[in-house]
Amino acid sequence: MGAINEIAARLLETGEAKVVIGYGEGSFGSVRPAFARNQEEAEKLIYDKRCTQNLAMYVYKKEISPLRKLAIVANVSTLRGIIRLASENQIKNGDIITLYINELGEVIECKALSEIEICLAEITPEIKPEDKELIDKLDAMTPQERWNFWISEMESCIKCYACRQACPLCYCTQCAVEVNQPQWIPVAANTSGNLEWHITRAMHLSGRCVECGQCGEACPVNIPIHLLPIKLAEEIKNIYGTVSGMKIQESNTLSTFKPDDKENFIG
Amino acid sequence: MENDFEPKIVAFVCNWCTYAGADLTGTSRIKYSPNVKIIRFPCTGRIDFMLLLKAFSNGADGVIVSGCHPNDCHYTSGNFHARRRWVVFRTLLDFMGIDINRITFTWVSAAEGAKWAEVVNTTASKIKELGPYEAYRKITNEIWES
Amino acid sequence: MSKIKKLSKESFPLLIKKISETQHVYGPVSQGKRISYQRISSADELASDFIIPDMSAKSFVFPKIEKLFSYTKNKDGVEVQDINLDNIPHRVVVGIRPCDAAGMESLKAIFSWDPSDPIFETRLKRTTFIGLACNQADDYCFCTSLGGSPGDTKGSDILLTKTDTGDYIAEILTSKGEKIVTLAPDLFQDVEGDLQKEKFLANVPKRFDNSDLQNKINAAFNTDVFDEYAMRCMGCSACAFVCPICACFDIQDETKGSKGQRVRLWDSCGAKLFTLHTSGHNPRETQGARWRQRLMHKFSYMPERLEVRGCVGCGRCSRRCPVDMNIAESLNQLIIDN
Amino acid sequence: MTKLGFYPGCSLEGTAREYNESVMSLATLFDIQLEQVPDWNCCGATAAHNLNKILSLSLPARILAQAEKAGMKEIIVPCAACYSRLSVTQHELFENSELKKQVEEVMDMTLSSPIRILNVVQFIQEFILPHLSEKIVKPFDKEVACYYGCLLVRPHDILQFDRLEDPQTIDRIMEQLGAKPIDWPFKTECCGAGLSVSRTDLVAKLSGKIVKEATERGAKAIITACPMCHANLDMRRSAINSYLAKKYDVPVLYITQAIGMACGLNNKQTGIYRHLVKVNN
Amino acid sequence: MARIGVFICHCGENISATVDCAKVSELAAGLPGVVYSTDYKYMCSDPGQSKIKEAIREHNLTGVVVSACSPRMHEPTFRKACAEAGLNPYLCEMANIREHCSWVHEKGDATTQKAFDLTRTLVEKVKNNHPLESIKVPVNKTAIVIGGGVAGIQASLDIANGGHQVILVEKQPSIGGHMSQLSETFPTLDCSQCILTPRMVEVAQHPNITLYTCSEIESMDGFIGNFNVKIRKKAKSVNEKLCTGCGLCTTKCPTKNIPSEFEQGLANRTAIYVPFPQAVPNKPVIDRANCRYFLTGKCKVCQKLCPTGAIDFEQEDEIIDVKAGAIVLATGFEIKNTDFFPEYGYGKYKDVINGLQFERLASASGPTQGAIRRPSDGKTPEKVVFIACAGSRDPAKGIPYCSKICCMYTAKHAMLYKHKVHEGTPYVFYMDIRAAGKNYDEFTRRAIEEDGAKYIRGRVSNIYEKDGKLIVRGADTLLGGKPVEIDADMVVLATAAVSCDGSESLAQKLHVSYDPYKFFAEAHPKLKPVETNTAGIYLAGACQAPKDIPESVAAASGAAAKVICLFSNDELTREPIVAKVNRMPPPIFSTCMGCEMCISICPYQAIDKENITNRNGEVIKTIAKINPGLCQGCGTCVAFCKSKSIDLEGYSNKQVYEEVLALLNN
Repeated sequence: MGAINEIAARLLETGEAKVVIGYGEGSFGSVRPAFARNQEEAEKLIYDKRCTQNLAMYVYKKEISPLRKLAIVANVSTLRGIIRLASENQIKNGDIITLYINELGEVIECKALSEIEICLAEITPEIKPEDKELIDKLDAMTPQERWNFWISEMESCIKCYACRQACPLCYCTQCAVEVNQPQWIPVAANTSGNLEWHITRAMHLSGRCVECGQCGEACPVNIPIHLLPIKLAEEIKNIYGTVSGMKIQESNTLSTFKPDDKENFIG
Repeated sequence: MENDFEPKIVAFVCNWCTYAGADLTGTSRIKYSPNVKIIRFPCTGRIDFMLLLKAFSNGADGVIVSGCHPNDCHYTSGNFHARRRWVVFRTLLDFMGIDINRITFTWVSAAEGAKWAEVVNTTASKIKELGPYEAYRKITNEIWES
Repeated sequence: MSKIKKLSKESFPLLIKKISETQHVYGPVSQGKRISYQRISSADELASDFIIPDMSAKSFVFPKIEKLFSYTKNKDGVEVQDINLDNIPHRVVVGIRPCDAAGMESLKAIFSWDPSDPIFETRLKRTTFIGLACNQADDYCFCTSLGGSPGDTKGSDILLTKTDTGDYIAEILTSKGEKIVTLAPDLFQDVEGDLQKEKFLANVPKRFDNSDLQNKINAAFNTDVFDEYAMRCMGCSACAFVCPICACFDIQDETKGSKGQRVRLWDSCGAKLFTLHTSGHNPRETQGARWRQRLMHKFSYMPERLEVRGCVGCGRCSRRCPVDMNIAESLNQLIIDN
Repeated sequence: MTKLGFYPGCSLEGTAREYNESVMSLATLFDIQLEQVPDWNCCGATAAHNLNKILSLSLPARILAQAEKAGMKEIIVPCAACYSRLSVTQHELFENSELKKQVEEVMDMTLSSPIRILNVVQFIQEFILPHLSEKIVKPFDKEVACYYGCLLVRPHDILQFDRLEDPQTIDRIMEQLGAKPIDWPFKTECCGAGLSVSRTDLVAKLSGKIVKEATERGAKAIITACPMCHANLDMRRSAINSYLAKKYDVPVLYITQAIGMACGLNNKQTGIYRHLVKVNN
Repeated sequence: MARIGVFICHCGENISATVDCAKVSELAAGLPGVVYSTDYKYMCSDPGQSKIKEAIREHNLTGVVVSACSPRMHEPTFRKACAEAGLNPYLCEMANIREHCSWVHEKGDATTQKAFDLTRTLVEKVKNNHPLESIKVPVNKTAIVIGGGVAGIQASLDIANGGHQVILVEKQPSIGGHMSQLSETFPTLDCSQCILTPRMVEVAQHPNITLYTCSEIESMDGFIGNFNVKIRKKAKSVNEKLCTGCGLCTTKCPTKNIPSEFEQGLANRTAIYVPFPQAVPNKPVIDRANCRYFLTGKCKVCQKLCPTGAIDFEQEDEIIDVKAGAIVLATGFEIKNTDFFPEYGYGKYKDVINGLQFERLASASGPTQGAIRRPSDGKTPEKVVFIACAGSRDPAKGIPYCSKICCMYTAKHAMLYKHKVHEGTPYVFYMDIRAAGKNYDEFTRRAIEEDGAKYIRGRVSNIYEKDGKLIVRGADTLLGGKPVEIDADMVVLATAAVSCDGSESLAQKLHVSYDPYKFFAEAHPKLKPVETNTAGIYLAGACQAPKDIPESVAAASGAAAKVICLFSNDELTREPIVAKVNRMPPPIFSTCMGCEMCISICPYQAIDKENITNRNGEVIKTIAKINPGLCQGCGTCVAFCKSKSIDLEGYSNKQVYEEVLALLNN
């Protein structure tokens, strides 16, 4: 029995958590999100290299959040998701026990959100090399080539909203895309509507995205949709020096400003 | 053909600086291209980026966004927030290959009637040169043509 | 009554070429990481060596956006323009998987059920499916558990089975299939004796026993078996949209100035909004209830009303699920528990 | 042994040979190896930027590029004019990428990142001062007028030399040698600079004021760090004296010479035997 | 179903010369929802307005679009007309077909088409307008005046004399400000204290004025008519109620060598002190930073001496909560000290002084009883150099603006010097003489012509000391830049007037904007010179920009008039163009998720949290709430809100969206 199972079992037994959100064996050698509500389920939790999914979105999911206190098995991206959710008041100190598994495989039990911040202070977040490569490739293209690339991707989008559902920060009860007075974004999954949806999503994540790439992972038609918020996160890091999901009291980049902010295009 | 093209350009402007500046252009009888039509907002901070998308998906060939110069905002900081919003939005549009040359961001104060005329004329002639925004029209019209 | 012919590997591209002279031809095309049914002009464009396209073939008869009629608003009211069915194109789909083709039967049952849907009917009538039997499968495939097979002819107008030489066994199944043959009769060779089609098919093991599935699933309605699913399912619509049969739709008006059109769009029972009332009440309150609806609809309500199941075992929903909601596993569990 | 890049420039091989000698002797004494920038060229001095902007930037830029090529992280530039040109050029080029591109094209070399350019005062502060007290054998026990001139301290935005109008650094160094720096107002007064050759009469007037003021305020030596200042105050002393109609014999020392003297170096090593105004040890 | 009326104005020929108004009217009549459309020569005239009123009644209109001039011109006119006809004024919109169309385009179809496009756009907007009621907020008729210099005194007295309560907050132990330090004032040379001290006393005695000295603003919230302000009243260590102001304590204080702030360091004071003899209130305070008891724990001499037992070493800072309807900012200015000038010796020469120090030297109540003696050795200076523009108008020093008062007071200084030292020579280095003002130029001419001040147009490059003299080196630009050297005995720098230390943080506390030099920003440089962008907060005096006494007093009276005007109503009526967070039935309550990012984006701190509770009082949800009293309707939060949970009346999402669509789709 690994440390994660022991801790989960203890938290459930003492009643410190009603449910432990973690990973379990999935279909055919994959892993899936798993929920331990009792000793038996706690024994089935796993943690290994395959556990890259960001589970933070389960924290506010309607079927789970009433069970708070929760415990959650966390990798770095889950940690950042939780911190960002705390920044936006979606979770409070004491709502959640975070079981962070560090690079050495040690389980660090964070009961207070500040303890997560301490864990994150050790980490310099970096985007995946393959994402960086694709972003660089796109940056090197002409605008026309980029347009062709993205339009061909947008044509494939079926507006299933897996990207939104998988995102740790898309917690709105009513998403902007669901607003129909006015109907900002068409319901139909046509190309321009899809484009508007993905631009809106990326904009709404700007300054907030924790760069987990979960939206791209979730896409059933393999659109690299995570590149949009990640590209913005990188740019925001470069321009404003802010990184989301590292500290609770972080500046909200798009809802704050400095009078001497730079730009080079406003005439 | 080039000369026949009359672009559709929407200007999103704030009430206190650019709208007033455009009023001054009128009072000063400075002529400019009729291709640009103004929609009035209280502040650049009010201008939702989604409106720019709606403009393009409804056939605009170009867009102007204009408000008070930094430090001159009637509401003290709406334009500062807008500035960050446009920095990010423009980065995103460029990354997606949307033609950012079709969006003019500018500050025009209530005193800059002549500047408004110049902004309009420069934008109009630039968009005329770029031609109709066919690429965007193609994706918005697909649903109407089939 | 089917006829069996042989189509050599050299003849296959010629056949595609011949058909595309008069009709639009579609087939699985690879585009980056994605494989989808796309318009092709030659056989070279077809993807090879894959299990199944990412999206099912249902969009040929039930596209993600279907215009139902258009209208113009004027000062006095609204003027409606009906859709012209003549504009619906004749199409040939090459390389459709047997499960996708079998799904057409279920779709037909849905759209032809009182009243019959003329747009769907016309699309189906004008589409010829040249199926390709599966010579490979993965763990997610479970057509055999639901009475299908990698070489199932259901729904196809012609079914091709690729042999070890690369030549194809061609089963001409319908009059639409016959029409294809008449386009290039020389390409199809007559055959003698049993070509042992089964030899070239993939092995798809049975995952569960489907006998009495409907009753067993009904019995599970009020059990807590769905609790874990309620937690795990994140409520996107990926499963429904990739499914060859899911046919729930939304009706919307798209407007542009004074013009407008009413469109039919894919929808999904997995989405919270699907059943949300204006009042804020949602009769399917939890994700568990929605997942249950998905299973019930496919394996209980559809058999009850339409005498077809809503699932052909293609496994797409499970492959594409971001949180590994495995439908076969779920069915299996229901069968064991009940 | 500390190894540092070194750019002497023309003065240190000509009229200011004694400056070079004192710098080199100090380096040896403090176990520092000064390595010349390979194939160095003219810094453009005070003339080039009046005539041709690109040339005036390209000349120093080439020196910087050569230093960078040789892997130097910092260069010591004792001549204040050279120091000024190199620093200003580096600042301008790294502020203005357009200009940088233009200059790189002219010299057919590139500059990747700024290097540290140290004047003699900074060099002393960083490499000499930490070990100075142990080396002093004969404290420089005299009133001195520290004279900074213009090139070390201006433009202030770029060079950031301590206090613009009343600089202090050399005074503080001289204090460490045991000297008593006088408070005087002409620390950055104009010496006449390049007019030395064309309008010696003006230099006599301008430098004369400096020599007179220093003497009247009790200075026994004027301490400088610029070959140009030194030339005007020392070499033009006869012109000064005839203009002022009085014999002023206050000697002018490079700061490196003053340190050398305090550390017991001989006249040959400090180069003071070359001065026109005699130095009494 | 919408019933819209469209009214196209010819504006004489201003519009009709290039726009075919009849055609626009005809096209508008064909728009869905438009039930009445007409054109008329002057829509804003009485008959024009009557047409609108008649149409509203006759056609039962639900919305009105007037296509005419800029709404910035006539929107109130037409809204009023609509209201008179019984239509909610906010159901009236204007399309600007004059400034934005007829005046800027040539006559032709394109211009007429544009006029119609603009009209159509506003028709679609007005279909989505809602009837709105103006917002009423009560007015608390107490004003807070921050700063007790001449501007603050004037504003306080004016408001108090108007019958309203005033709370005057002064940072220093006494009111009076810089004016109380001045010797005589230009251009009349009347004694500054003689004219100021009666006003100071009036403040102290006024029944409507409450004075807090040694006090600063701790925090402020609320909005016009309803400010809540916390004032920190610093411990004076003297019980004001017991103290009779006899001054005995100050005579025996053992710490006597503290440079006096009032005397600009030219004289010393004790640790328990009254800043100057005419101080108001005239009661001492203990300067704890210098008091021996507070430094060493021993002394208490003053306590032993005090006949009333007023000395209270235990006294603590007091936080006073006050409510007010208006705030007047009158925090004044400061001047740069001589150490700001490296070229003039970094402040190290004792005889290089600033203008305020000279005022003290020249003042009859000053350290020298009005005799001009230089600080270093007390000698009477024979040559005095006055340098105008010391720091001012010098972008390299970061002060590009003109300090405005220096030309005049430098002339006054030269004059006062000459009056007191007849044999002395005043030199004045200047850039330009700016003497615009009543009797101002005459005054400077008098200084030059009658009192013989030697004016040299040029800058001073540096100053150094030699043999007890200050060598001032400069250039005379009127003599072709000829170098000038003057061996002066004293130099007076007319140093730049700058904003007060702490004005930035005060502005942030009050949510008032400020310029790059930290002077408070007026709402409009021409038309709203005493208002700030925060409603209910006004500016008086030099906290807005350098000002002389008459200007400061005028601004103060202006600000007071604004306050009295505000206080003349029991309620304030505000435009209902404010943002709102949506509310809906349970279980959703609101689509607001309470991320609170709008709180940081609001320029007015108008957004707060609101807890939604169930019947048991448990919090179910926390959402944003916008205070309509504070909201100014900029809409920045609306555009930012991700879930579209905030909307802005008058510029709602639906309205602007329909405008964009209508503008582009014809």
